[in-house]
Amino acid sequence: MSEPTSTAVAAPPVLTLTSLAWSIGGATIVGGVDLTVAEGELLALIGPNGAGKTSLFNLVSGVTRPTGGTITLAGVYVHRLPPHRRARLGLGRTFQSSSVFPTMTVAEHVELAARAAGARRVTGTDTAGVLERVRLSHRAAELAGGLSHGDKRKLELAMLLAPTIHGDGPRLMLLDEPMAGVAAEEVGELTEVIRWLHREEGRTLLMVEHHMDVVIDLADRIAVLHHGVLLAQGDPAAVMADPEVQRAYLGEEL
Amino acid sequence: MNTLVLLTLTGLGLAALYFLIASGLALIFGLMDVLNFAHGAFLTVASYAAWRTAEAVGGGPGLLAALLIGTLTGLALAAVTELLLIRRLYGRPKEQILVTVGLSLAIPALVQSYAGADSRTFPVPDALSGTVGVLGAQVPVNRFLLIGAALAVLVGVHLLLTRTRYGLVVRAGVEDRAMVSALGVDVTRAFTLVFALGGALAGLAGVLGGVYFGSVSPHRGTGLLIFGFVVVIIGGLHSITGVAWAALAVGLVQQYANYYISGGFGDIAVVILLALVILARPTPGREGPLAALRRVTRPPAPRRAIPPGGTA
Amino acid sequence: MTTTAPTAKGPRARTAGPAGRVGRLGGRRSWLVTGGVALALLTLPYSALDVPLLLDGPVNSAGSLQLFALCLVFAGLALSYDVLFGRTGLLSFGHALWIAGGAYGTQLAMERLDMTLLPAAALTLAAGTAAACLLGAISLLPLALGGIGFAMVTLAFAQAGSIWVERNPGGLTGGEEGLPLDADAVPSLFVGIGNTVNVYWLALGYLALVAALVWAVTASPVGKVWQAIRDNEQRVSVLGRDPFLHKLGAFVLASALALLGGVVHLLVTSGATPETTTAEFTLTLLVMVVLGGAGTRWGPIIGGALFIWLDHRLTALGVSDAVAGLPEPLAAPLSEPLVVLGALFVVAVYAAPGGLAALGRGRRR
Amino acid sequence: MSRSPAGPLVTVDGLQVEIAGSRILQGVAFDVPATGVTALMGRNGVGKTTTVRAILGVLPEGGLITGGRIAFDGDDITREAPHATVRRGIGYAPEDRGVFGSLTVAENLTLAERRGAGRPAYDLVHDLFPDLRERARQRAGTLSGGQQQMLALARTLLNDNRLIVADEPTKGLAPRVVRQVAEALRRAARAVPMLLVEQNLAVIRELAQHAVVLDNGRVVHAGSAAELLADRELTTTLLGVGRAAGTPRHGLAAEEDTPA
Amino acid sequence: SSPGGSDGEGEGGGDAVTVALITSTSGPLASYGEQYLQGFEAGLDHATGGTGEVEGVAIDVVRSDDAGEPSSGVSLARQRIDEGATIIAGTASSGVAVQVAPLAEQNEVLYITGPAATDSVTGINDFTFRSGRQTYQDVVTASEILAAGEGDLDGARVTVLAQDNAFGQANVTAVESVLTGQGLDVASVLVPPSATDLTPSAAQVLGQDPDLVFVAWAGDTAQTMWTTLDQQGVLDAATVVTGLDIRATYPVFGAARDKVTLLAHYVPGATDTPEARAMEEYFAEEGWEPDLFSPDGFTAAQMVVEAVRAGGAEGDTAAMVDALEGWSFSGVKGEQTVREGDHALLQPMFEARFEGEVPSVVRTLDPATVAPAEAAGE
Ligand SMILES: Nc1ncnc2c1ncn2[C@@H]1O[C@H](COP(=O)(O)OP(=O)(O)OP(=O)(O)O)[C@@H](O)[C@H]1O
Ligand SMILES: Nc1ncnc2c1ncn2[C@@H]1O[C@H](COP(=O)(O)OP(=O)(O)OP(=O)(O)O)[C@@H](O)[C@H]1O
Ligand SMILES: [Mg+2]
Ligand SMILES: [Mg+2]
Repeated sequence: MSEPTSTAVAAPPVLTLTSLAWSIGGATIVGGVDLTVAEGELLALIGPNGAGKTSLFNLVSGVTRPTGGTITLAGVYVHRLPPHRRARLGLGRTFQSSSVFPTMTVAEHVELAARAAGARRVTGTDTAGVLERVRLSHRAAELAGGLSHGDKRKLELAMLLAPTIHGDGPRLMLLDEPMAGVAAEEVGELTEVIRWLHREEGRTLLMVEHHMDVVIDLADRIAVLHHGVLLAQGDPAAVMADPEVQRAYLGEEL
Repeated sequence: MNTLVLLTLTGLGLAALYFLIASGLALIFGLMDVLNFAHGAFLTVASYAAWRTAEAVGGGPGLLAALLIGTLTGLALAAVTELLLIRRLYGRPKEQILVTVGLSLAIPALVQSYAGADSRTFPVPDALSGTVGVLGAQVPVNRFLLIGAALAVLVGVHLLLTRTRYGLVVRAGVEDRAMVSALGVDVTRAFTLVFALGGALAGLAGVLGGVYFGSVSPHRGTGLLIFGFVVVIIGGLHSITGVAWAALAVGLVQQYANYYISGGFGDIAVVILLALVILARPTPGREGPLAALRRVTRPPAPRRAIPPGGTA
Repeated sequence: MTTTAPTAKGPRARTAGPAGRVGRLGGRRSWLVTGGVALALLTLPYSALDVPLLLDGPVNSAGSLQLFALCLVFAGLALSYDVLFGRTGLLSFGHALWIAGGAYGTQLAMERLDMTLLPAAALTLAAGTAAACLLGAISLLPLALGGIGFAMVTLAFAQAGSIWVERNPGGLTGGEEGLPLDADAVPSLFVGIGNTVNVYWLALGYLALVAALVWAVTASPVGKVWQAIRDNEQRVSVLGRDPFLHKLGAFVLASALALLGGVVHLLVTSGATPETTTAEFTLTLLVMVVLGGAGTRWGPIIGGALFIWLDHRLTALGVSDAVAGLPEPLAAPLSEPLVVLGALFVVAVYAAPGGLAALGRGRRR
Repeated sequence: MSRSPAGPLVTVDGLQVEIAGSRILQGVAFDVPATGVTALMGRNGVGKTTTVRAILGVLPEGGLITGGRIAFDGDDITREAPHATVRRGIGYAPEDRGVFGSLTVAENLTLAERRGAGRPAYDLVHDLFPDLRERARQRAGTLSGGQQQMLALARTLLNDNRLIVADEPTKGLAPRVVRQVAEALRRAARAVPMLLVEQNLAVIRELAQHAVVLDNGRVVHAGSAAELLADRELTTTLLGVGRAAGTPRHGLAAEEDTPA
Repeated sequence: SSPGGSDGEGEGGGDAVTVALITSTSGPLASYGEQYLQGFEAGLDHATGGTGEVEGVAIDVVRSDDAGEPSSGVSLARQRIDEGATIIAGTASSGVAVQVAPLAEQNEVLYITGPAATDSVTGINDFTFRSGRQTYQDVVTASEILAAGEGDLDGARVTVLAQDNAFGQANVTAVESVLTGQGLDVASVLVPPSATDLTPSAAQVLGQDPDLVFVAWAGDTAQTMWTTLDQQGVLDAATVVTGLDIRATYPVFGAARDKVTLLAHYVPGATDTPEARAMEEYFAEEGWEPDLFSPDGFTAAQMVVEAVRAGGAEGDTAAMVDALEGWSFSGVKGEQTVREGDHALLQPMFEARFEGEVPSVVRTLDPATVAPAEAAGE
């Protein structure tokens, strides 16, 4: 389904992790990960529950601090910078369990996200455009606290898209299970949104997702995390065929 | 030498008093996340009820009756407060705090309007009003009563939290009440019970405070509350043994500082202790504020690892 | 069982709830209200109206104007506290420190450094704001403990300040007696009963300044970030805004406004008193803010003014013959204003969740 | 166990719910039969979760049942206290998982034990989710998303229930675990009826006998699940997934090939 | 009349002077305020012969409650002055007194302070007078008592045990200035007002091995303080003197009662002047009990009447000040004089001891003996 894009190999890395590690309370959650995400690439990160995918996102975005290794974002060592500094260097992310501002309206979320990324003027048309993309325009004036679960997921995505209206938008987007809880009908639509981001806009994305058809549909490359270390990475077809991946992630013997 | 013994033993007595005040606060705050500003007011009312009882009965039996009545008064007051006021505000912690703030203003003023602004002498049985010689120091007998009561409360609360499901139910209920009831647990009853128990502890502290000070007065409870809060914070908010250690530390530090440094330094020493504990205690999963301070004072300049231009 | 045809996905007739939607600057209505209130406050000193129960004397008598001035100061102070509590979600127990700092600082500068009012106030404001930057940074760092850490550190600072003032170091602060205003250093404009109206103008000016600043900042993008921090701090940081700096900004703004309020308070009450240093004083601010409606445009203003007015009226009621005539069990509690005020407050938390401001809004809808 | 094995276990009739003054459900009516799995489907925000929460009695703040009736085994439970409803024998896994983050995994499970609902089936739970055994002393708030989902599900399987209500139980689970969970639920469903909200059509295909589709706060379809999924036209109009409905999800593709 | 509470008739008659009584009837000092107000009523009745008028000029009394808070006191004073009050009287709170006094000067009205003991209002301005005793008089009384007790004062060691607040500090300063001059060795132990356990303080006092101990204490820890001093043996090791407080505090001495010598501003029944008799009669009629601060109110009323007599219906404040300065009169406590230079009220003080439940006077010290040093004035 997916053709590996040639840019993925040639382009310089946007994100480089070297021996990235995080342990807490004696348990090693991320145990030395080396990974690069090339400019313009969509890399899917998969792995069993508890493998450390979200933890890895937290390390990259600065929500937690690594206990070892380095993170290079667009050529800058960022692993000791606070989250907001990294965001300003062009890092955007969504959260696995939707993280929104309950007392602000949906439209305000988009506006805030755009402004935080440096936009000076944000018009109603701008926000409406973004909300339309994620099929959330009919909720624009509602308070985010009252959204249904699936709608919150879409709002997360909208906040990530907001900076793209004005200015460059994030250089690297981290998506943590964007499809979890999204209605079957809209999975296809949101897949198209992500594809558009990737193909048309040429954005770099790192995505965690358990919906394998979406992953196979979209990913240039797949990396498999297991017990905090990379089990395999590379071309989707090859990775999916890897028996170890099959056993650890997809299901026992096939 | 005997000064040291005296200071230590009376310091323990003080620690016991602080613990008695803090235990109820800690129970309610630790489990229910309600910062109960009315705790001091409960204490005051209970101490007046106890004072009336002790006056009426007199002597040793009077004190026993006062202990009973005082504790029950605290219990009843808290239960009524919970049923009438707090209950409707679950899930709105700020409003809960505010209601207790309102009570903490109104109740002592109410007590004062009926009982007068001046303190009243609490009848202490002769057996408790003297001193015992310990290594040359004349230690007031009532301090031992307080220490004993504090230990009993510590054990009791500890058992409640570890041996029954109430602790678990209430802690979970604070996080997500609806979910606890969706597990088939009557969370409302557990909350009332815990709040009432906190009130009973306030009542007990009120009576024993009356014995300790030899008097009751309308603003004593609210005045002592600040030390209760300090002890609870130092103790780490969620552990009754932690609160006990904190009470011990605050009592002794205050006592020693008042004698060895100068009168009045005790309060400052406690504030310093509080600041140190808050600043030095890292929370799980996050760096401690000291580490953060270190990081802020020495910001790591973003280094360029790769020459710019390579990332166009 | 029935199978109905799927209905079209029509937009639902629903709008955002009341919270947070109202504080926006602009809007014809809100300008009208603001204008109306301003007009009323501007004409107040020219009215000789006698309002029997509500006021002790005619509206333009010194006593009434003095009371109004105090109400206005506290309206401003409550609004400054709301910058922290209602708009940024920071529960501070130490706001009183800044109010006392403004009052004591100015009085001491006049008394000890032989300054006149303006330089003394300016010096206090400058030094106080610098201190706010420092203390704010220290108090906000322990936020790893959660909001309660901030509350407790500010409490500790306020407590230290309170102890310091009470102990009267070197006879500097006057201990529990406080410091009377040094009338010689103050422009004669503000001295004497005949000039109470000028004190009123001063208080009104202060409130106008605070309201303008707070409303403007709240409506600006910074205000949105504050609101977002109140809801979900971590989310703000990954959007690219530094929550620490924004919180510090809110803290410094609130403290500076409180310092200024302290100066005005000093002039209105003709002295600096140790009550203003205590944590209980901050608690009263909290009560005012909540009574009126935290985070709303008018709430803190209404709450602050109403609380002070009630406090004074209830004290007067306590010594009135009306109360003295009641049977003792009733008269006793009524002569303690705090009983009524505390009870009223408890009732308000129920009857008007979200504050009096929300109540008015609810009725209009 | 049940009193009237013939009639439906749960009857929802004309249910109307308002949240914060706006009408979310406008007369929802359907039955949950006393056997088999009933799937509740629909787009995001149509009111699936609200329906489930109304049945349990745990509507969010500001939520109110303004009309209609809910019966469990013939008894009216419309306005019953949630804990009383649950004690009738309901195991509930909410959409947002509802795990208590400050309690440990073991404490979360202890809290879910219900007196009079048989011996807690820890063996079953630990067999299905070995992670929960290993992490018994870890605070549930630090679990990964999928692990929390497992914990939420484990709580419904711990007791002997008369009904299991699960709101998107497979959300966020790895394909392999989805397969296991589907399998476990299928086994459980032989003894206990279930009400399942689910977006994963493959899971529905696997488990559900009955299907109810909501839109805009109303039931727009109710009937056999197999028939619904087989009818391409219906799935397109109701669920908007003409093509996708027929395409099994990868995680379950393997499932269909392997004999159960 | 205003709803603030007025005892006199309305503004109807042209010849009336308004007197604003501002004192606490709520808050921590409520009892002091109550006694003051009762005394004032009795005093006014006595001084006007029951008419409430002086030479045809009616005295309108308006009462208000300052709750012990300076901000309330100040705003009430402003209000009353604006309403035309020419005399303000009252307050038990030193904080209120200190902040209201400047208003009197700014607005040229008479201010007669109540039980507030602070020395700092003595001589603060031309318009401020006192109706009670001041800290300095307490201390001089104490030193007289001590001197009488010990034959030879030279080299004796005195320790002042006081709370670390303005009241306590003022006592320490006063004791130092009075007793050091007499060749005594003065040390002090200052205790934070919030202290709960006073054992360290008692130990510190003992550690200084004093011959005499002067205790200046107020507030609800008094009971604990006396118990602790007694238990730690301070009361047996030295002569201990302290000020007598109101009736409600008599029980706080507990077992220590017989071991303490009291200096008293007033002891009910201590004197037998016509004024004391008048007060007692009036109180008996009303069912009140005379207490420590009843004389302050009585004296204030006497001063008010004298001032109104001089100032007339126009309320000529200058004439009032003139009349009061240097005025000597017989009061409840005996012969009293308003000192011309600084407006200190020279008055007798008492030494007392407990006899059973109640204190009784052992010795009366005449006004000159206990007169405070003259304040510098302006
Ligand atoms: N504070 C902690 N103490 C112990 N273990 C922890 C802690 N925090 C996280 N873990 C463990 O780290 C592992 C990684 O969690 P993470 O959320 O990164 O997983 P994930 O790959 O995102 O899984 P999922 O797909 O389920 O979301 C989990 O097993 C979790 O239990
Ligand atoms: N607390 C609330 N306040 C206001 N509106 C709410 C609240 N909770 C839910 N709603 C609204 O009720 C409607 C139904 O929500 P519900 O959660 O039941 O949808 P759902 O079908 O479960 O959707 P999803 O598949 O996204 O979980 C939504 O439009 C939502 O916006
Ligand atoms: Mg995850
Ligand atoms: Mg849902």
